[in-house]
Amino acid sequence: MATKKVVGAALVAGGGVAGMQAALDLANAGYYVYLVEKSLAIGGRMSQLDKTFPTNDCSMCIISPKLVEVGRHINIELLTLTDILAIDGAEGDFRVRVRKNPRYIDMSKCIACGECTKKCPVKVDNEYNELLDKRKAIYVQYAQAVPLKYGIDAEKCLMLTKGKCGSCQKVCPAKAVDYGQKAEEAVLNVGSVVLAPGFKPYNPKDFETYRYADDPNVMTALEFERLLGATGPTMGHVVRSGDHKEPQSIAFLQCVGSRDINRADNGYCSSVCCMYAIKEAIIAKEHAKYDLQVTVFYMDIRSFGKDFERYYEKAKAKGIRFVRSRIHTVQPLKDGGVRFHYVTDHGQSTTEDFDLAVLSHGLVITGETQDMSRKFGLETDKYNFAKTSSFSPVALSRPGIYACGVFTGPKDIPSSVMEASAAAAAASSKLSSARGTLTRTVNVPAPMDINGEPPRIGVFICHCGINIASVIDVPKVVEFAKTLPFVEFASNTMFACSQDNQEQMVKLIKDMRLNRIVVSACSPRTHEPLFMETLAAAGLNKYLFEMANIRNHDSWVHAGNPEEATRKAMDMTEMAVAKAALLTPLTENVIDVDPTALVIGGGVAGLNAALTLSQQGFKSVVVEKAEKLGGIANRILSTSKDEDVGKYLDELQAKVEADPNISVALKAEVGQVEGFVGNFETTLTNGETVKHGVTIIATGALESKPAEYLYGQNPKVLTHLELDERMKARDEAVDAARTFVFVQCVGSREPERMYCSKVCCTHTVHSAVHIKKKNPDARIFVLYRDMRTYAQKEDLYKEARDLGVIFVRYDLDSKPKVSESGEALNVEVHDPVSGRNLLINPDFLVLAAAIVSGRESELAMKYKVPLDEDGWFFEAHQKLRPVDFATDGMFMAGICHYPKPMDEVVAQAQAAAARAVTVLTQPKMTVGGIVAEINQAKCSGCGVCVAVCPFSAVKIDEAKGKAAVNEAMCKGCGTCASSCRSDAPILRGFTNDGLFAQIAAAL
Amino acid sequence: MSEFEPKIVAFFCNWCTYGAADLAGVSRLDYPPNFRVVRLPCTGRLNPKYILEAFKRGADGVWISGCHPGDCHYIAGNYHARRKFMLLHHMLEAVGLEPGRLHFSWISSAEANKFQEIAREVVEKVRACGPNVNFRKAELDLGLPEVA
Amino acid sequence: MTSLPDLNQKIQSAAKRLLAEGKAEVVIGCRQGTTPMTVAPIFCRTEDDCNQLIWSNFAKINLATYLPKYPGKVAIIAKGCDARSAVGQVVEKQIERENLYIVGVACGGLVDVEQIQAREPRPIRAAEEDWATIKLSGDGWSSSLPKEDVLRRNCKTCVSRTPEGVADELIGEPTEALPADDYADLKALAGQSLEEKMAYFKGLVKNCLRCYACRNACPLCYCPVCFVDETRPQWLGKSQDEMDTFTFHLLRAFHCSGRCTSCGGCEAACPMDIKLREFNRLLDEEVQKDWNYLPGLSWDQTPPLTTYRPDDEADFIK
Amino acid sequence: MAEYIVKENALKDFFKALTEGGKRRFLAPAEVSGKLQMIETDPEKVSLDFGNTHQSPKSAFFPQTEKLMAFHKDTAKSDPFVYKPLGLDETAPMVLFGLRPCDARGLVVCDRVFQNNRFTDPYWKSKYESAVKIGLACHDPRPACFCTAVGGSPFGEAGLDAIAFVRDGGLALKTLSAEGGEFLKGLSGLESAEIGAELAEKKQAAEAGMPGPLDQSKVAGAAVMEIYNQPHWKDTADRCLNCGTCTFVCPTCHCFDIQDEQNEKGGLRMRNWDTCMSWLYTVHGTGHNPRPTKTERMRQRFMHKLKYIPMKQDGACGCIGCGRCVTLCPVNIDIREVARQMNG
Repeated sequence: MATKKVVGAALVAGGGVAGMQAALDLANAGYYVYLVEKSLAIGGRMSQLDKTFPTNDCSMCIISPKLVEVGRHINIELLTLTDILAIDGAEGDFRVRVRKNPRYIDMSKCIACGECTKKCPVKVDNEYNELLDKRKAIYVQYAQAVPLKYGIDAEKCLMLTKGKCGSCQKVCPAKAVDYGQKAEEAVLNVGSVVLAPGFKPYNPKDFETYRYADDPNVMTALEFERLLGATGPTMGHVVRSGDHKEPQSIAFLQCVGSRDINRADNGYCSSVCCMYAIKEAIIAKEHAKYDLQVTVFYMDIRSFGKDFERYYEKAKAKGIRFVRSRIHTVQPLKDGGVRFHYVTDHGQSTTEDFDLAVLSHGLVITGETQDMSRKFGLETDKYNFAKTSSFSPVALSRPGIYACGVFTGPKDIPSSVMEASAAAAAASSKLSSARGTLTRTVNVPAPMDINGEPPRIGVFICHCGINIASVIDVPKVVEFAKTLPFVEFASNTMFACSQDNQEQMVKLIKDMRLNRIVVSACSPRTHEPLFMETLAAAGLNKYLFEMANIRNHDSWVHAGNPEEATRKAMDMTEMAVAKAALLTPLTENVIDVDPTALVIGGGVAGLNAALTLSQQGFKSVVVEKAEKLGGIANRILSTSKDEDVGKYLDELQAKVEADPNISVALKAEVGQVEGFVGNFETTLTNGETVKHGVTIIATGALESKPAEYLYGQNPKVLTHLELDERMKARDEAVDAARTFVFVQCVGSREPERMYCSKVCCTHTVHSAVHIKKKNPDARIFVLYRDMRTYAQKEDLYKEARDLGVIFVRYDLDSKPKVSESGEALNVEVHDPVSGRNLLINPDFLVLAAAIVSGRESELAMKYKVPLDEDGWFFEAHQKLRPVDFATDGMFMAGICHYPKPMDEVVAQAQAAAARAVTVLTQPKMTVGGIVAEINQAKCSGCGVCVAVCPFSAVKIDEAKGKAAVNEAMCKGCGTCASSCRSDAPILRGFTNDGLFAQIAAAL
Repeated sequence: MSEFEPKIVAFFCNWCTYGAADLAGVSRLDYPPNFRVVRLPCTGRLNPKYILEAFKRGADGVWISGCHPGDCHYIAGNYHARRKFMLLHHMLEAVGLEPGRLHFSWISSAEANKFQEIAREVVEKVRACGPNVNFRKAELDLGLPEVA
Repeated sequence: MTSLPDLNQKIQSAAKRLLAEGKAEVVIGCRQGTTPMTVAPIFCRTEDDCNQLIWSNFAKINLATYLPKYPGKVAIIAKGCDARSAVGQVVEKQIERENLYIVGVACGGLVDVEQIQAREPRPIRAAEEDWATIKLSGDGWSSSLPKEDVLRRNCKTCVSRTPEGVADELIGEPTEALPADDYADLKALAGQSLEEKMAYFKGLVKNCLRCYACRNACPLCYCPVCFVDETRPQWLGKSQDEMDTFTFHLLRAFHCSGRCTSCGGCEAACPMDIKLREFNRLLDEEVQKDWNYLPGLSWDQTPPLTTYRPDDEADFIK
Repeated sequence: MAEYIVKENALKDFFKALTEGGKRRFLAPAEVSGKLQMIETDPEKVSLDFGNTHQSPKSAFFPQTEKLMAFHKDTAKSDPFVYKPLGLDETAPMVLFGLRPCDARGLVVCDRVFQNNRFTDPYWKSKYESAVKIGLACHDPRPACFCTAVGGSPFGEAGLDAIAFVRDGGLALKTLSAEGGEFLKGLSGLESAEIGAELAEKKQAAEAGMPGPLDQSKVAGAAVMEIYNQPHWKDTADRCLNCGTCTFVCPTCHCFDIQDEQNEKGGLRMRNWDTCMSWLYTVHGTGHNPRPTKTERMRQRFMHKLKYIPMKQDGACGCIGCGRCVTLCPVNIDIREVARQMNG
């Protein structure tokens, strides 16, 4: 049998947050990645956001490290301005034809100084700011863009369209402008493809009654987001674009272009709009230095994610008003502002004026993506989202092509990131035989031994063309640098970052035996890694380097005061030299990684994680405390897509049992835990000891036992899972029943449990549809607070209504009353629409009981991972690291993280496996560099460092009674070093004496 | 010199405020050149001693700035830092440090404007305090004129 | 109220019992000093040693100072503050709970010898004490002072005179906690001018010798190397520079924040009678205000600088 | 040898006269921050009624911080390093009035440390040699005083140029050295008088209640290691806090640490009191510490006072019995007790 060719590379299409995550996970798992982005830079929609819900994290702050990581990754080839033309071949061996469009800038020369933009005469609407302001024809997409290289808008550039102007080429100090660049085609050979094309926001211009097209006081939420942004057109100051007045009142209109098949064809819920509207409302109120009135008009508030409900409550507490009403018409007012006529919850007609209306527009699939789906042969649903199954949520209909992000359905950032990791896992599941065949590694000479040598510092002061030199007297700074202690060499350079200067630097280090290097130029945040590589190439330990940021922090901001700017540059150089003199070579050590995973929990999440790991060739041990596998899914009838869960579980179990890489320990739990990332050793309660490199926690959750509505007292009162079990067992009483009442939010969204259990609304409508289809005469009532059938699940809600299921809304302060009289069960609920109380006598009362955490605090303590206040395992970062714990080597999957439906559980399990693979795939891990160590002589063993370390990297060595840092877990924040009273922890690279020397030199 | 020009030592965390200062540069947002920045990985690294050392060495003002609560690159470094700041700030002002000498802020890497605004405010407030005489160590009396 | 001789008797028997039962290899307490109005800590290992144990109003330092890293099983005759400090040391892993036995003694406050000498300048050749009175005598004279009048300042606002809750056994009748320090003087000072605040605090330490007796007498100062003894970098100059001295006191207080039990050991040890606790009180006030925290009250407390709340309020941060 | 009296109403004149018209700095017991100290003071503020000064008078000759020299770099010169000694010639000579005899003996012990046949400390010498030291005898020794136990007397004369005692209606004075006689001759306020009998009587009265000699014969006879290895050290060390209070108040402790402080212009070299109780005192650059625990450090101090100084200073005890350490030790480590233990 001929072996099929398998290529150890993958292509990721789309450089948004999902694409970036997929690319990183693939590259870190040993595959070469082509990341294709059609615009100038990666970052996608998230780069446009000001803040992210529900933590109000600064969006740019949290993605920029990721941008930089992608940009610098040796195994990610970033192809910007690139289109995918065709995908030929099959899984394992695709040939992807791409077209690289010209940037008209030589990326290797551009130093992103911005001189070109200053001189460019052409103003163009700025897409990054949603057209609210102008950019030039030569531009960067946004200030933190990666790659940070300018590009020319070929459609607007005078030179490219009319052959005249050329001013950018004239002013460019780096001679980077090249009008002659042409588009090039290329064929990339990859084993799999991940599509993360993202979405476009729904454009409400055709929505005539909302007047978006012609009234400046009606704007979209994304426009409003840019208005809130510190880097936006008004730098965060909320004003109306028409008259630049601060609005006194703002109205958000929800579901614009979502849940709407009349004016738009979008029956689905866009999943994120309620939350972003709440976020924008909160931030707008924070930005306004006055009492801004914000009202949100909605149909259902869908705050179904982790910590979302509290966020919603917080918004209410901050005075944001929520009105349940769908606004039909926006009427512009003469003096600016808008008027709404609407019907209140209680059926009253009313009129209200606002200064500004913000349309919470939905997420839609672009025409380009639709074309792509057609061209590449991918099945989609009626809304053009990619078709997937609940059990393989990232695999598309064409084998070898996977998807993540909004392409598979509207979702928020953490879900996209989770899916991205899942897609990385799935996309490499067939490639593991070729792992590491195409990836590159850096080879550096062994660093020379400088032990015992006095510092010999080389100082390079950069002109940065004219960026620095036009303000700062560079020769003067050079002369000054020569007088500083230990400086052996100082000189100026036109571009410190240029290739020839790097070569010069290597030569000087060798010729003059320089053993510390200082570069006074731009920001270490962007350039330090480059220079550190140069040091390494010269055989000098790369940590013997220090930078002074005399461009961003000096010449660019003190242009009006060259004298002081020069003095500042001298001081900054002196500070860098002072610190450099005290730098010591930092070593990086390698530790072995045990290529095995311990998966705690044998439910759907745990089993999928183990299977995914097995596909990658890694062994795992699954620990399950029950007598059988499957977890809570054993009690579920079917998924919202009507897939049979029981059948799925049987198949899953069979696969696991047949898999030589997976061993299962039933009726066992975690006993003792030792070790850390790469080298855990866990003893199970059955006596077995497992050595493992990573741990995946997938311990699931429980359906709560309600304490109300006669649950446990009357046999007709069931929970969701009890109903499912009865239906699975073909219970005759259920089949014969004529009247069902479902009560939603039983134990959820209440003060003592302030979260939404996320799955219950869908479960209810799915059960209702199921019953109705079997027995069209059944009378079904759903008593709900907000229906939260998010994303495409909204169709199920509609279907239920179409089938005659009756939905009655209730408020928390007038919950349904349940009583029994003889055989009869009485449910009484107030119907706000009719204003009357309804009395129903159901055959079954089904309670959407809250999903509650198993509060695994003992387990959490053993692995030093946190639980949140609701008892869910707490991830490293709610937005960008949804499956990782802060502690390295620890991951989570499934509903121990938060309640979620089957497809999301499977995706998270695959994601956890993908993240785990990035650790397991390295036989040895490099640790060290800028990490802390403990000076044993100074340590009192008091444990302050242990308590403050966010990464559980410090422990007390009980035998010595002193602290010890685990280099493999330390991230170098230095909180231990500043918290210790006796300065026992030393943060390498940022030592006390180094920082003291800087302070002294600053003054 | 007509006006007193204060010397200020600033401690910025690498991920947020240092980035905001970078962005202020990219955006050419000018501010007074009176402070010198010590880059730290995190405000969590800031030992309270550094603040006292800067004053002791004659800084007229000290400015510490990091990520907004919740934005810390290291999850909780700035939360721990905040507790230290609360105590230190209280103590220094209680023993007579002018309220305008010591400044703390949270500035995200996207908030170049806030950076410019606070940079200006810090310099102006420190300027208004005048030279630091009470929290600096006395100059060494070297008797230099006699020696020379 | 139990008389002092009775109390001493009980302390002695408890100590002997603990040694006999093997619950402790050493019992740390106090014995009579060699000059009037002095008390010496004693490490009892034998019955004879135990017979010297007393409770005295003249005790100076906090006996918990001896506990960090003390090898073996140790019992301590502890007043409220000693016990709280011992608890703090367990929390801070300086001694293991199972190696520590706290014999709590209800305390009625200690006296300040300086204040006695200010009231009685004649050379005092002998002093006798009971629960409420100090009797003094010299060459041909004698007098007596109510203890209340010469209490140490920290003892006047003691909220933990009886080491209830944390002691393994309690001797003597529990004494009522006193109203807590209201920091009225510091609050008043906060309203004064900067110059006045500065003058007050710098004035407090102007006679400081930098001997660091305050540090060595402090149960919190168990660091193997104190920051003042650091050489790389040298945080502080070694001379009598005003700012170096001032900085020492500020930083020492900072290091004690959220940990100080107001035992007054630092002031008792200071050869220059500096009111060192003023610096600690500044921070105690803040710690209590911000986090409602009093150290040493339970075994599972989390000291405020080892934790955080996402909603810690710090309005001064822009 | 001259004898004088000073009448009460002439005291101020006398004190003023001691300054030789402002040529000498006048140091006497006076109150500062609520404590009586031997300090440079206004003749009007001299106190005659005191047990002893709170701290010993050694700081007059051996200040806690003493600048030794300044240095800076002058790059214009071929040898750019410029040094300048400080403090050797710039201060006026002192006259000290009111030294207690114990403290005067303490100065003698220090003097033999700073000036001996091996070397001379110019900073000490320049101050000590030029100073006139007038003692004030103790009539009423305090409970912790024990000068008589270590070879001194409340009316002791060692190290003094003259001794005074308080009497009804003023002071009486006896010169003890040639320099003292010369200095006092003809000073205003002084009246010649016979005071010998009165002095002897008062001396006897003062000594009456004082302890007899402390037996140190075995210590003197024993080898160093024998005492060094005695078991009692551990017991004392149990309660010693290593706080160093004893060394800072001791009239004969004289250890110092030399430090440089620098700025961008140059630097100062200074010496500061140090204490053998401190960890830092003996720690080596390598981190090794030959006196690793408080036991070694505490023992060092007593060995120095009671064994090493007597060995080096012809049997003279390094402790002069002022009792300051006994009073101020927060844990009541009493040198008399330790001395007894050392003597077996």
